[in-house]
Amino acid sequence: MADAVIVVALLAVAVAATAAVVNRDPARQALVLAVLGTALAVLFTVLQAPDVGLSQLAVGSALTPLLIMLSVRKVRRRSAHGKDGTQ
Amino acid sequence: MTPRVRLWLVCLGGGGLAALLVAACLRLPAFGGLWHPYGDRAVRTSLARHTANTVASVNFDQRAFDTMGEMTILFGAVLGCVVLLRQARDEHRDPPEPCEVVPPVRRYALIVLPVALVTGLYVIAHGQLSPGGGFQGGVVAATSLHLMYLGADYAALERIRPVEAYEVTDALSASAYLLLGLAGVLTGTAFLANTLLPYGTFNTLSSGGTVPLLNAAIGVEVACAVVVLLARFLDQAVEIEEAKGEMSAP
Amino acid sequence: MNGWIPAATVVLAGGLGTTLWGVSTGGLGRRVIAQNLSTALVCPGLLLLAQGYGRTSYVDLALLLALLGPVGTLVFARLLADDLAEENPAGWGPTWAAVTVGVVVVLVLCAVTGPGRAMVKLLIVGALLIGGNLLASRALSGGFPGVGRG
Amino acid sequence: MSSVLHVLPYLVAAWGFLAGCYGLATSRNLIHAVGCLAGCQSATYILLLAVGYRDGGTAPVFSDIRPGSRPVVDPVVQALTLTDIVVGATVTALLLALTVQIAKRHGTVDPDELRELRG
Amino acid sequence: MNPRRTLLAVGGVLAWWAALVVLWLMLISTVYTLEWVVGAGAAGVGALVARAGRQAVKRR
Repeated sequence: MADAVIVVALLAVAVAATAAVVNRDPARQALVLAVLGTALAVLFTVLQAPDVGLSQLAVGSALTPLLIMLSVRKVRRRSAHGKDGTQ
Repeated sequence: MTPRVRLWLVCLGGGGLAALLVAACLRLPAFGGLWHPYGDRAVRTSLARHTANTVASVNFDQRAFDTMGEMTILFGAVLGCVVLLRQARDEHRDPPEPCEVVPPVRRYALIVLPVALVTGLYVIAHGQLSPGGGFQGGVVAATSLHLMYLGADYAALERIRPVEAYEVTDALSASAYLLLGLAGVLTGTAFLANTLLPYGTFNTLSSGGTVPLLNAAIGVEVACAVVVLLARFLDQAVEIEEAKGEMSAP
Repeated sequence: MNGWIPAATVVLAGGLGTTLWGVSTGGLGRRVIAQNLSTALVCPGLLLLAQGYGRTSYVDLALLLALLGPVGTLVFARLLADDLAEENPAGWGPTWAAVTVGVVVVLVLCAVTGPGRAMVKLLIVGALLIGGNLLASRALSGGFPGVGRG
Repeated sequence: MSSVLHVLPYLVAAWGFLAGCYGLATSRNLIHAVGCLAGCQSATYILLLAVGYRDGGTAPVFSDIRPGSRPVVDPVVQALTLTDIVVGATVTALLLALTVQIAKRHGTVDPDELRELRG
Repeated sequence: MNPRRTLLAVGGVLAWWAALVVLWLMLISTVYTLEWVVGAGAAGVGALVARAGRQAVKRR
């Protein structure tokens, strides 16, 4: 029965990784990456690596989404300005 | 190369790689096996040096030189970001308008900010005892400061976060790690050897010799590095405008 | 073999399954709600795992998730405020369901732990989790009305 | 069940790596490509931790259990992985900084358009 | 700054400090002197940041 939780976590990570690739819009991908980070943290916990799980939670839940969303915002604003400038 | 040809190439290469990977997976030692020679040795050494968290012992004692390499990558990556995201000559700073946030969100941010900061410090301080350590706690502490941006606005964050101080502290804590290593050489053993301090009582904050000190140095370094990194991204995303955009900006 | 790990398996399978489905399909508003619920459902799972493995130090994982998960949702609520403005996703039904799961798990674990500092730690995790989640839901349904470019 | 479990973690790692590679190669947006690379990275974490797992083991952290009372999993791979997660995040940040710079200089983040720009 | 406001500010910081020390004591597993010292220091940093955050939000 202890193996069942490992299988669940592994399958969740596999599905989340696939979804992160399939969602092509960066903002939506960032949302999937946040859930992938949480799923990875669960997997690391069931593989008895709480240190690694903490590391993944610290990075994956807030830091990576913030970095990606700030880049998305900058790029979007840049292209919006670029269009205005050429018109 | 057209996208179509490229897709075929990717499928071909990916298929070959997949076949090789599956073949390799089938020959790997079965998952959950009982034979871990390095792990057993690491656990023995860690217990001999009174470090309760074996992972911290591996990071900051048995493979401390490796961690120095990781720290250098971290430092270099942050330096690269600072250089890449600096304000260019054709850009100017445009202070953002103050932003409206509903009161519950602001209250939440103001309450959780110190709680998250203290939790981050707890994770750093107990790195050699319970799960955690400088890498994890540093990120938590740095993230907590950015609640000011989420709960108020960028100007409020800038008031509690002087970036220059964090840049200096980043460099200082990185050098502190090196100096602790050199102290080992000066006392007659080896670089980063854990012989400087007594090993202390098992499972207390002062146990493990130099492990808590190296751990704290990494914690401060990671926290400052993340703050500096996010400061550059926030500057670019929120404040820095391009000269071309001036005409369209109100 | 104890019953905590099967319980954790059920909570995690249900939580990760529904949130993965929600976060990878549908409109932006629904995806952000699903991301918020992933915190609310995984955190009780982690608490149950800590109890099942008999390791009190694993509670730190749930503590960190309860602290930082809502912060991640606030990041999305803040930086996607313009896109979410017309949708105003609330999703109070699923949110309250997730909160109920969290409350039940925390209370059961408190009853098993018995009075002491470990119980207070569990209560802190529960308070941070539930407060954070309700607040993140509030922020999603129009928490940043005046974010033009701030 | 158990014979499947003996290779499943390695197969999930391989799947995650290949899916990330596919996303990298077919991406039309550099930010999306950086996200796919992060997926590839997480595959390496799974592989490392799967190698170090021991059936019935617990974490090699002795703050709340007596040393030697329970079998423990391999701490060496955990140490490798945990530093890599934080350092990997800063490397992701470096790549995102490059993307922002490309967007500024060329006005696009689509790799195909960038190739056309160069001629 | 008049004495009344100074007193209020000091009181606010002290209240935060006490609350954060209690939080620290709840997080740790065993209590001993060094733990008190480190916890008090960390809570002090947290209390000062809490005060700075409040000021930063007010002054806009």
